[in-house]
Amino acid sequence: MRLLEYQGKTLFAQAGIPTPPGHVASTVEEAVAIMRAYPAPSVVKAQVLIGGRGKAGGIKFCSNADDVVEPAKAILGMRIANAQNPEGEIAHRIWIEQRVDIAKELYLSIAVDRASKRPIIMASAMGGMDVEEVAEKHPEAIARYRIDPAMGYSSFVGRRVAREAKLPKEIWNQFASLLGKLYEVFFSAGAMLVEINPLAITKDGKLIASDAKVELDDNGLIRRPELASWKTEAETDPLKERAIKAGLGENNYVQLDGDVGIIGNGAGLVMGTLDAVKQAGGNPANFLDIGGGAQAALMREAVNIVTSNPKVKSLFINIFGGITRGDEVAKGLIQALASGGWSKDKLVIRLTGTNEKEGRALLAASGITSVETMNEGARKAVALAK
Amino acid sequence: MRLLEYQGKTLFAQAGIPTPPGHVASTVEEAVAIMRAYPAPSVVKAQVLIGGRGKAGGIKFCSNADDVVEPAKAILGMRIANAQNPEGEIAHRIWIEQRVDIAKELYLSIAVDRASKRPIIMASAMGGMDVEEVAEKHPEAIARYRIDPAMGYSSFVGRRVAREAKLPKEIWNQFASLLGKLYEVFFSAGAMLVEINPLAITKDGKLIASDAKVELDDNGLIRRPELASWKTEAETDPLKERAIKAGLGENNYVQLDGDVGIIGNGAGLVMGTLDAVKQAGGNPANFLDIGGGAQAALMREAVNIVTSNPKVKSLFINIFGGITRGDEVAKGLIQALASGGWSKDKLVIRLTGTNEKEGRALLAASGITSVETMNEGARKAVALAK
Amino acid sequence: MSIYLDKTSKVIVQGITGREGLYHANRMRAYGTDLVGGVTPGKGGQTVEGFAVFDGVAEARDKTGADVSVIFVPPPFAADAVLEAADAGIRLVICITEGIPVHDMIRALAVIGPKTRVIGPNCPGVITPGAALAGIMPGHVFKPGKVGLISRSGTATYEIVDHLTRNGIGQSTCVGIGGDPIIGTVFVDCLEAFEKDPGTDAVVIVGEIGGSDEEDAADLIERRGFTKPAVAFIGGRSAPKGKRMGHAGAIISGNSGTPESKLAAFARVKVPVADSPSDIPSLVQKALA
Amino acid sequence: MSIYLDKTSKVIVQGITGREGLYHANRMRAYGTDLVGGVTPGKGGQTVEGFAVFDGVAEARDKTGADVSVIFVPPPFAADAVLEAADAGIRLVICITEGIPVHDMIRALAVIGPKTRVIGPNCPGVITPGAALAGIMPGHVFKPGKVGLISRSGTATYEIVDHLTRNGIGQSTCVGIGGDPIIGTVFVDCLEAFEKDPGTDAVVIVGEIGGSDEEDAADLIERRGFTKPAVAFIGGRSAPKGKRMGHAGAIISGNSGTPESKLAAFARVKVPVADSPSDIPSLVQKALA
Repeated sequence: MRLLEYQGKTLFAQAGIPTPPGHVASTVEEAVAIMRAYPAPSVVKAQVLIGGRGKAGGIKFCSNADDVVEPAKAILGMRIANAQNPEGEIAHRIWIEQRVDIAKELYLSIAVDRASKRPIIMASAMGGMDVEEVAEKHPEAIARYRIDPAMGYSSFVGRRVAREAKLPKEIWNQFASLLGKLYEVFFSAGAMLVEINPLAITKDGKLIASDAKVELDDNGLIRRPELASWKTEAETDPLKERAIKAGLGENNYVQLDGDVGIIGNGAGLVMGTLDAVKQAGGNPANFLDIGGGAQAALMREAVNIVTSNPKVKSLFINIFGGITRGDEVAKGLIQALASGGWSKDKLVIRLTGTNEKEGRALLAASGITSVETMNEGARKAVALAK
Repeated sequence: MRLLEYQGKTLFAQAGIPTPPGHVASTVEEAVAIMRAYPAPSVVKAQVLIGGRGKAGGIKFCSNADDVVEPAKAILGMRIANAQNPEGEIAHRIWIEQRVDIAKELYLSIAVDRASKRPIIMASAMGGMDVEEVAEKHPEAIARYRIDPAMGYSSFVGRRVAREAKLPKEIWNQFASLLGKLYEVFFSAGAMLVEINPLAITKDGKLIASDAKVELDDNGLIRRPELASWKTEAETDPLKERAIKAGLGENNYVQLDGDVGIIGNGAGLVMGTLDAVKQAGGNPANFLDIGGGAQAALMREAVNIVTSNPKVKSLFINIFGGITRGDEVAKGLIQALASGGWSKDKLVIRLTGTNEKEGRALLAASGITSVETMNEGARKAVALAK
Repeated sequence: MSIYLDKTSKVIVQGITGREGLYHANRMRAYGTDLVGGVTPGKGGQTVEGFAVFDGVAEARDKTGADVSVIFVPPPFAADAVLEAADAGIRLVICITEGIPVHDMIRALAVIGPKTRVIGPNCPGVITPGAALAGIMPGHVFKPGKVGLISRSGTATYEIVDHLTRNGIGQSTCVGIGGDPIIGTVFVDCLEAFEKDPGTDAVVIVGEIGGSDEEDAADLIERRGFTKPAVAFIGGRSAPKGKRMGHAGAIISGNSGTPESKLAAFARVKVPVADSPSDIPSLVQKALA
Repeated sequence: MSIYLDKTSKVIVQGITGREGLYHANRMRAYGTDLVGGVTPGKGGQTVEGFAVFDGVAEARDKTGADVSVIFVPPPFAADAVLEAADAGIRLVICITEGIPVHDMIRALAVIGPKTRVIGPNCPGVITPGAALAGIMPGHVFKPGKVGLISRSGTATYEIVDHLTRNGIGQSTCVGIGGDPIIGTVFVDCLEAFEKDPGTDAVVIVGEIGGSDEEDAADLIERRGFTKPAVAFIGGRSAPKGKRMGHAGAIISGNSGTPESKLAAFARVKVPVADSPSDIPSLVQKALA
């Protein structure tokens, strides 16, 4: 789960990390009221998860209640897109914060480093730029430190990172203290990433978090349930919500761009099925993993979820039964077809493993033949979608 | 620094450990006001650090504003003594707390275990008794667990301790949760010991901390400065306070019972000096370590502090100069004698090490001869005190 | 021969009185695993379907000699269960639970010493075909033999093993290391164990997008830490960037975790990568030839 | 020969620009220690009284090859300094600072690995007479020789060493382990090191009331982990219960840390205990005879 800038800054401020004073608005009237209450040179920033909002016109300036109207009108409801996500995201909220006189921009983040199984701190004196670009062009400009979680944060770490990132000496102590607070946010919020880019040094030599990018671990929300309610439009998806309601996990349904609907049991098998469809020249419409041991009711709902995506032209069900029983899968599928939501002519099923005979018999009674292998099924499903 | 029961219970309650509702009073009027506000069967407990207050009459009962007057009058100002401390301690405060219906009494503590360098948890189903006595007579009744501080508390520890201490199964989960909170208090307050004895199981099956014994690490108070202000009469000592004001540490002055005043440099040497005086048949009046590198002013104040103890009949100064310079010691001593607080006839000094010649020359000019060895000095000082 | 698990392993189940725990305990016992009991705090002393229940792992270990534990405990309590098993001196801790907070695992793994190997979480467990099953794998698919298998995925494993078995290729040990971003045992650990196992002639590595576990495995092969023939498969090659594919760990973030990087790493060390699970048997046969 | 410290040791001082740090750095250099520089964050690049100052320990180690650090950092920051030294791979970390919170040390020592030995805190350091001094001991009292010394106290050590030296008994290495309740290195560690040191023929153990370090040393001797002659002294034998005698660790609490227990332990393993520091030389001579 990713947080909007203002949500991230709220977490930062709670932990004592300096952030510019600001307020969130979702209407022009709210924006005017905010500027009336806090009349100061301010920045109006689109609250979206997508990158590149600056280039897209999602950041504007104002200095009083009158001249906030134009920027607020322009940004609220704006669709912001980038190369990776051409469909983009609508800005439903703006964050109005007081402008800061910036002398220099730094970069600072903490992320989960999978290989070392530790949090990794990254810092650079080259802030305000895309960090992956900096990492590629100036690898020496980025200091990295992997923290022993058993030790936790100790201030020598901040001083060491500051020195190795060639940050100005005058701010080392401030930096070490801020980094300690950021580590606190990282751990207590169960974050996969906390990033401040830019971390600004103001003209009077103070550090302040000019931006906030926070990605939380979905599984960690059981420890911070109040944060789960911060989920925003960009993070939700009606079909995914329906899958969750049906009892599936956060990652069991993923919407994709293609036209071949896919259902399978087990993440690895479903991924393999997607790949097989792609190799057969098709495009998967989704990823749907019914998990282990699914009953007929869940299978039925899975079929309904996938086929309610209007882009879906054919459906490929790929089951390798371990705990999952073939007869339950067959029952659920037959129920879904009976309710009229989908036609068996646009369906390919491969059913093997536990209770495969019982399942196939049920299917045969409904006039459905199961294919033998995943590759065969993929080819047929792709052909049906043409 | 040791905390009174009500202070310990305040820390417990802040951490979410169940404690009986109660209030502290230092006058009878306050006690009456408390009982008027909270009229319920209550216990009135003397707030002293010394053990055995129950036997000494420091715990009484009442149930309304009228009948709190007698117990409050009796306990406030009462001197409570025991075998180890016959002089005892005056109860300046009482703690009035609502009575709890107790079904069973347990024991629970966390202490710093020096040998393993870890916190050690001790628990027993034999609560309400002196734990050292239980440990001696029923060693198998006490469960012990040394926690890896890098891991911190995890609830399996509580369940394991509960099982091994043979606590009733019904309260295991409550116990594991309470122990987690107690560990939090232990670490966040920088405690050497947190003890709940008895930890009561009420008749309706709830755990509640009936008593609280907390000893804080004096050095740890820099992390919790607000707790330093909780220091009470029993923990303070005017001469020790004066030593601290002079720039010495918390442990540099210790008041003892004898009549030979002692000053030295370095804890080990001063301890050795005390032992030598004792072996020579004398009784040390104090322990005073001027530390390393003391200047004349500190030495002068040290002499004034030790000799302002009316029991002191002779003074033994034992200096083995490393960083400490003999001439500074001599100067300070001569200044103190000049101000008339002490006579050189009741003084023995041994001065060796750095700048011993310069120091001895200064002493000789004031008519003072330094002895050669610690043992010789001890014998002379003991003789002077007769 | 095998790694991690064999006929002598004494296995307990943490969470044995839960629905999942009890179901799989029965399946493991039916497979022939020496399942010596289980743990559910507060229910010690009971017997469920013939399994002795203990209140804690230390007690279970003392009374049964257990050296392997399989964990079926709900996510909020699972890291505590892993720590309990390690604290009790259990040698091999297999955590099946899916959905454990990442930071819980980071902290637990940081303090667990070298005497305990943690596998998972969010994994199907370990099977040494014909000897013992410690996990949730469908035992009937497997067949004893000399090919080791390591996988980040459960069902992809069954699919691949099914192809192996149907082609007469048996397995020494199959380890499901789990689909989470932070896991106790990675490919490199298993390869080092297979390298030393005389019962393993070749290894199948079943990877997927996300992280750099496959790249690390290739590095190990490059520096000759693993010298036996290996064959690989990589799931999720068609997945778009930034989308989490079922497994919490299967995600391409920025330039990291891409299939291209993994394919390039295996190509560098001449490990053939199958396009489809059905291609694995012929690649294994070629590698062993 | 010696333990922990010798002529080849390269020593830095953490907190070198502080009053204490600079004073003792000069004394160590004057004694002949290879003092290669010091650390004060933010003051890197300066030179004070001929000592190169670095911003951090990692940098100092990289540029000087330092393997020993002596810490003179104020109590609130001292545990951080210890962790920094360990993190930078310093082999021997000697923490002189008095007054460090006990819990700071508990946490630091729990995460420092076996590659780093921490001595102290609240200790006078280590001296290998004639070779190197890493600490605050008065070097002129010591004399090279073959008797090792381990002590929980500074000035008691000087008193005892003075008697040894005046009686012609030189020392291999003297280690001041510190007077706090939680310290990095205890008697047992030093005894194990002295056991292996061919340059040490006998050891003087200077203990005091509080804790069970002396009892643990006696246990080591009993199970033959230390086999050379040993002589002991115990300070604070006249102290009343419950009073902390100068050192935070010198306290008898309840039945623990009493002189009686320590005397009994040494008696059991036939280690003679001197009544007075002045008796030590003759006991050593007798033990070596």
